[in-house]
Amino acid sequence: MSHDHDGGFAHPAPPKLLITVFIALVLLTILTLAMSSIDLGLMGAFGFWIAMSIASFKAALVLLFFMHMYWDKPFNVLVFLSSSLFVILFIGLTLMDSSHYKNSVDEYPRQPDPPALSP
Amino acid sequence: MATAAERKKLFGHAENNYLNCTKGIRSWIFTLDHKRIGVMYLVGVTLALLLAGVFALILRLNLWTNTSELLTDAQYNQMFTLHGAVMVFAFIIPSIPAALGNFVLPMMLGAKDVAFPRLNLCSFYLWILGTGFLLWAIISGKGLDTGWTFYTPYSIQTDTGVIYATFGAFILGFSSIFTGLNFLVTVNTMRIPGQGWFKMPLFLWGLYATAIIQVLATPVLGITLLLLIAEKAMHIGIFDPKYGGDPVLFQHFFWFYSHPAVYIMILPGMGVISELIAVYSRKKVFGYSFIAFSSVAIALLGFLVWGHHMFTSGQSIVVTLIFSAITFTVAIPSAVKVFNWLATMYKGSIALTTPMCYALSFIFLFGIGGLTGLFLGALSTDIHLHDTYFVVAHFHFVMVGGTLTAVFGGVYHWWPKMFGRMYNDNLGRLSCFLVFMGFNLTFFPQFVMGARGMPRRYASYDPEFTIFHQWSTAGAMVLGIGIVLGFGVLVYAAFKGPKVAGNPFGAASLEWQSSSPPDFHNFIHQPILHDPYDFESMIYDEELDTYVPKEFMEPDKQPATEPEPQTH
Amino acid sequence: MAVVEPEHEAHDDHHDHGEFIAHHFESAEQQFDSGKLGIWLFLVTEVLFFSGLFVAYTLYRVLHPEIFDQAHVFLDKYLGFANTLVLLFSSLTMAVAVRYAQLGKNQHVVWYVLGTMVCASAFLGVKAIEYTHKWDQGIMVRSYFDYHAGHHEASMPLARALGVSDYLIWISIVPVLLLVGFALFAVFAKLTEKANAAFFSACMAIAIGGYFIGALAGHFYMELTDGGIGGRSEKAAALMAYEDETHSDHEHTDKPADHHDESAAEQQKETSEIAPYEGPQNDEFDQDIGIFFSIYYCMTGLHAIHIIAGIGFLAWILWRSILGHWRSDYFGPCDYVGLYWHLVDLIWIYLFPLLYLID
Amino acid sequence: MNLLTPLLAQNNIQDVDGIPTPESSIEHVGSYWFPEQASTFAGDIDFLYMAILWISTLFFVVIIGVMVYFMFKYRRREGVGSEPSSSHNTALEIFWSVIPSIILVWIFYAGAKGFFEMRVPFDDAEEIYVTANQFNWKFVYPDGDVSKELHIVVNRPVKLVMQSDDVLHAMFIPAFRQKNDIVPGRYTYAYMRPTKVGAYRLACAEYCGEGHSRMRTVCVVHKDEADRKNTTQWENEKHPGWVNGERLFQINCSGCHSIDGTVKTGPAINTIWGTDERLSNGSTVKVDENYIRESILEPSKTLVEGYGATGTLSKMPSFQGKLSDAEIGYLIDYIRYLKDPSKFPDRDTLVQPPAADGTGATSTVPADPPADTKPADSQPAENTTDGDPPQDDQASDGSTDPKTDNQDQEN
Repeated sequence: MSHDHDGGFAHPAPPKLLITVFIALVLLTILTLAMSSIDLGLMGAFGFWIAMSIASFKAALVLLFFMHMYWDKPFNVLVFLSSSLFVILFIGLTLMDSSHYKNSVDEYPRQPDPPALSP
Repeated sequence: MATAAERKKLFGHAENNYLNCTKGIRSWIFTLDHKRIGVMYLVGVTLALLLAGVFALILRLNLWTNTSELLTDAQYNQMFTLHGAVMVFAFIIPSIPAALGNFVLPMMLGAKDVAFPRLNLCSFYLWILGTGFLLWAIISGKGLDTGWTFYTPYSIQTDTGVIYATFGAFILGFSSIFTGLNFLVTVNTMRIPGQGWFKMPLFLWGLYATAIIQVLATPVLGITLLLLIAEKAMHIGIFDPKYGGDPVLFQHFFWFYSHPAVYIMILPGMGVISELIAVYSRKKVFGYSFIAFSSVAIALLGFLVWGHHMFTSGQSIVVTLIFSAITFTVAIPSAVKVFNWLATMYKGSIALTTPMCYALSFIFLFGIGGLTGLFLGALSTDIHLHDTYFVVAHFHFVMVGGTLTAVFGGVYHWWPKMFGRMYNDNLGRLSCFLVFMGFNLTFFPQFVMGARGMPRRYASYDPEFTIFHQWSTAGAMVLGIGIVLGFGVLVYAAFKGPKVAGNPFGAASLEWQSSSPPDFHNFIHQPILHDPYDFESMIYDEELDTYVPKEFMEPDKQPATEPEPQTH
Repeated sequence: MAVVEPEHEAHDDHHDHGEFIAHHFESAEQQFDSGKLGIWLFLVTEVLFFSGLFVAYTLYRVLHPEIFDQAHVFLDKYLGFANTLVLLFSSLTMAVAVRYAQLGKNQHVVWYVLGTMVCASAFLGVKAIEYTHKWDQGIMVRSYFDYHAGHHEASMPLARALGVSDYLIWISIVPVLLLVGFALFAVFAKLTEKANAAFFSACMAIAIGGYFIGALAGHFYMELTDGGIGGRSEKAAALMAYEDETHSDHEHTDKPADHHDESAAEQQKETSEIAPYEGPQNDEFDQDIGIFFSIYYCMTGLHAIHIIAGIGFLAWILWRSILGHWRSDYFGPCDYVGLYWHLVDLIWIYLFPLLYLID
Repeated sequence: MNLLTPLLAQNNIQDVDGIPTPESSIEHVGSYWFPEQASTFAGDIDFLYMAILWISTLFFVVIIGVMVYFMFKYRRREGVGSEPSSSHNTALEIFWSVIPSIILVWIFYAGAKGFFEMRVPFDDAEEIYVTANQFNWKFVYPDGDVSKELHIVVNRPVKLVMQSDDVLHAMFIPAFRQKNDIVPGRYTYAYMRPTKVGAYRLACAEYCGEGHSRMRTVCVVHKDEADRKNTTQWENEKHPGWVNGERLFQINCSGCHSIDGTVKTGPAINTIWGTDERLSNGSTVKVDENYIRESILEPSKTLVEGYGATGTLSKMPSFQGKLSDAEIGYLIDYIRYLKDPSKFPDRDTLVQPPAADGTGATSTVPADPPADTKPADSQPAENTTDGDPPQDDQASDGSTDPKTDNQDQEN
């Protein structure tokens, strides 16, 4: 068995890049926190989507640089990203259904909790 | 040109093989060899099948009369639950991928092993552990009476061993995930040089599509069962309506896994059938790429149709329509496969050996199973048929008529490779006949019962159905005899059957270019890559009474690789 | 380049290139690629594993926003923020550790992996404070949810002496045992001249020490702010007041503000016996607040389990780094554990705004 | 054994047209595949079913025919190998993908259309409240009548508003081809319009626990409202207390408690009166009025040995707010009756009104002490003659009597 190539598959990330990414992540975290603390007059749902966008941007940074996706094989990238597709599918169809039958749940008179169980 | 002695060494019956290269119980318990793990899996899932089969026979006996005289209602409920849970989680899901796939997949790729042998062994022990938990639910005397679907809130209310069983299913889920992950990686990175995606045998496409589902869907089962355990232990209020939870949400969670899981059960079976039809017709498979892509299409579409288990469950009308529409799209790739198999047989040279008999009965039974799916996919008829014996018959036609016959076909096909010995073909065909007849007798009457309104999971029933139940029970006995005979023939062959050489059936995929049973390293020489369905590439060697690659037979051609034995 | 670390005594064993290539792989690259694809697939299963909880979250958030509006004020967003920073930093150290593994600099890998582990433990320490604080107040999963504000007298003498919750003592038993065990073993290994084992155990003791750093920091934060300023106090007070108004049959009593002195705290404890807000059992509208906490505990609990598992994997990497296993053509395990660790971070990046920053 | 007959007999349903006799109901009524068509959608569904059946059969016969033909035509023979033929034909693939697709689109359309009809309410539908619990059905009609079978009127559309007290159930009437799950914590609905007078099976189709297969009852379609009212109305005043108790027992309790000694989900109740029951906490309790009352209203408080550990939730739901005091009194009467029927009046005894006006002609005045309960019931003498529902205050009056009676017995 011969192994004369010397590991051409390693892609060490430059430390400066890593630190830059880290600083960006911290700043974005502070931004999200600030947004929730200061009421900018944004409506709840809108603020939620901004928060989610920021989180996704942070996630993208982590994926691309910390997780080396930037240098990785396209197939691996595809594999990982496909998971989000299925998560969206799962959430989407389930949510679509339950929001449709929500009425029949809301109409139903709430029963009191059952008596607490003895431990 | 290889000499006869070399051919005998490479392709003959091997006295030194993976079965006896190392000895002692430890060499099996700690083996990392995919072939041994495959054999151990095969033994395990067979035992699970027999156990669950005994449950089924008890169920059927109880239904001989309409008043449930053999079992109490509670016992009946436990029996059908355990029948379902053991069959689904411990037998069908691991049967073809983990048992046959483990043995065959690396060899079909010309590889020495799967990518992660330790993970593979770990997966097997998880299977043991998970099945152990399922059985613990029985042995501990608590039983399990929720149905294999664990629907809330009943699973929260009942005081049977739900936590054991769900934990067992959770572990079995991880066993399945690890198998799938291993196969995906193995197929991606370990194909023999030159073996492109479209030079893989179709069985690998089936396993690959299965593995996609295993990796993507099974984790959802994991979290569902964890939440169910949490709900049962602490009432976290997500599924329990008493605490503001939503039982329909549980069904979404459950079927997001369990519908794709149906395809985990059937896709590998379809892959096996694609192999069998081609090999025993000695015919290049028709529409290779259509069969290959239909597997992947079924796997992906399988994620979009889970709601068709919930048409009457209080699911909203809109979502129900969407799910119904997508459900019909799954029918197309399944139909395409069947048509392509038929076209493969066209102008072939069809040998009606045991595996081929199983393959043909697969087409028959899966055909019925698939077509009756149309009744259940169509919304208005499904409202009537939902949760009746029609559904029971439908999925048994797919799961048993489909998967079980594929398991048998595959095991009969690869048995000489696994153990280097041949079975009695006539007895094998008899077992196939019994399974086929018994199966139809068991489940055909259930279509009629279902359409007439016999709900499933009933311990006692209205007298008008008695005659159908009695037919069904009689059929189940025949089916049971057929299954036992089928395994009996194989077990006898493994020990006492006549020895055979490497490739008795003239198949052209790579796993047959080895001795029988294979060497520990699978191949003594580097296998020579042909099209997996180019049966002309294998030539009959009279001396060995087997087929060998033409490169080794034709004097004017040198083998691509020097057939020198590797010592490792 | 394949440079072997010279400073480790174990290096002699690893000159052979084939050492780490399993028999069924043709080349180091094939092995690495297989592992890499394998770990990505594993991460996919992890994402889908968590997806169930995200579905539950989304459903209840969309269908019952009132639960979330009322419940989130019980979470302290500054603690969550601190934990986010800790995890992000651990991701950075992990990324750097992987870089050094790729370069074959094992000694560097040791320090950075150790840094990652300390952060991981610190995260758990802060989480322990958060959890126990809530348990003290009866903020539990749905069926056990029984909120009662105010301070809690611990019943265990040790807990009382330290001024912490009983629950904190219970869940700190494991880290204490581990810390003591590793420290003792380090000394023992040193004495028996097993340098690697001693070094490893010492590192592990330090790593687990991170838990106490986190717990102490969280504890003092809670002490200084009288139960946290990032969430409950003001808003919860407002919420309680709202409860008062809307339920006239309940008794008045102000919500405890966050600047009570000791005696006031004592008194507040008493008044909380007849607290205006008597938990979900008595209030139909708030019956389901506990569902938020069910989801919260499931999500963060599962995440914490992943952190704990991650510490285990990191310990394995640490050990192999100490043995000097990494080379430019063999660094797979370090890379894979790194990917796993980043995924845990990734999930937290979503959990933080979803759970702590609802407004 | 016929399912329908005893159920119908118990409720004195004899005069409904088309009720199958015991002999005929063992026979299947309907076409080969289906039960009778008794609702508006049954015809469409059966048509679609048969259409799919014939399409499938056609495909299946062709596939299997070709397969069998190939099996023989191309069977392996000495010296005859496989013949070369194309291994790929895109046109053919497209052909056999598209043709089935078109058929599938039609099937989907037809199914969806029928589904809409089944899930969209009729105008002016009569609303009937259905409560399913393990393992009983209870139907409440707009006029307040209660029954354990579903009674509806032919050609009058019905909207079932269904709720479950415990787990999932499903309301399934094969003859109507209608089915819908009953989900705890919300309402689900089922719509139907019966087209044929008769009695049809109504079953629980979603697995709900031990007695799932016993959760069967009938749906009776009456020819007109008067006929229906005749059957569903029940006047406690007209019957001895234990008969009222029997009826309540059948509506509420019979799914889990037997009266023949067999153990179902709960203990049998035929002989428990006056005995000492062992509880799961080890103590014993005498089965008396107070114990029965407590068991009905707070079932989790004490559990009988073998039915769960103390402190766990009982499988039995609480009937607090669902049964009035008077009704609990009737149930106690019934349990006592089961233990010793000799002390009680006959089933058909009509309660003797104080001011007899001829309707009570067949009645006998009970002489036994337990009959002390009766005078309270018999006070509204005028009401017993016609169909007026009992007044609430009278019902609560009745509750006092069993209690005083109990005290007498204990003393």
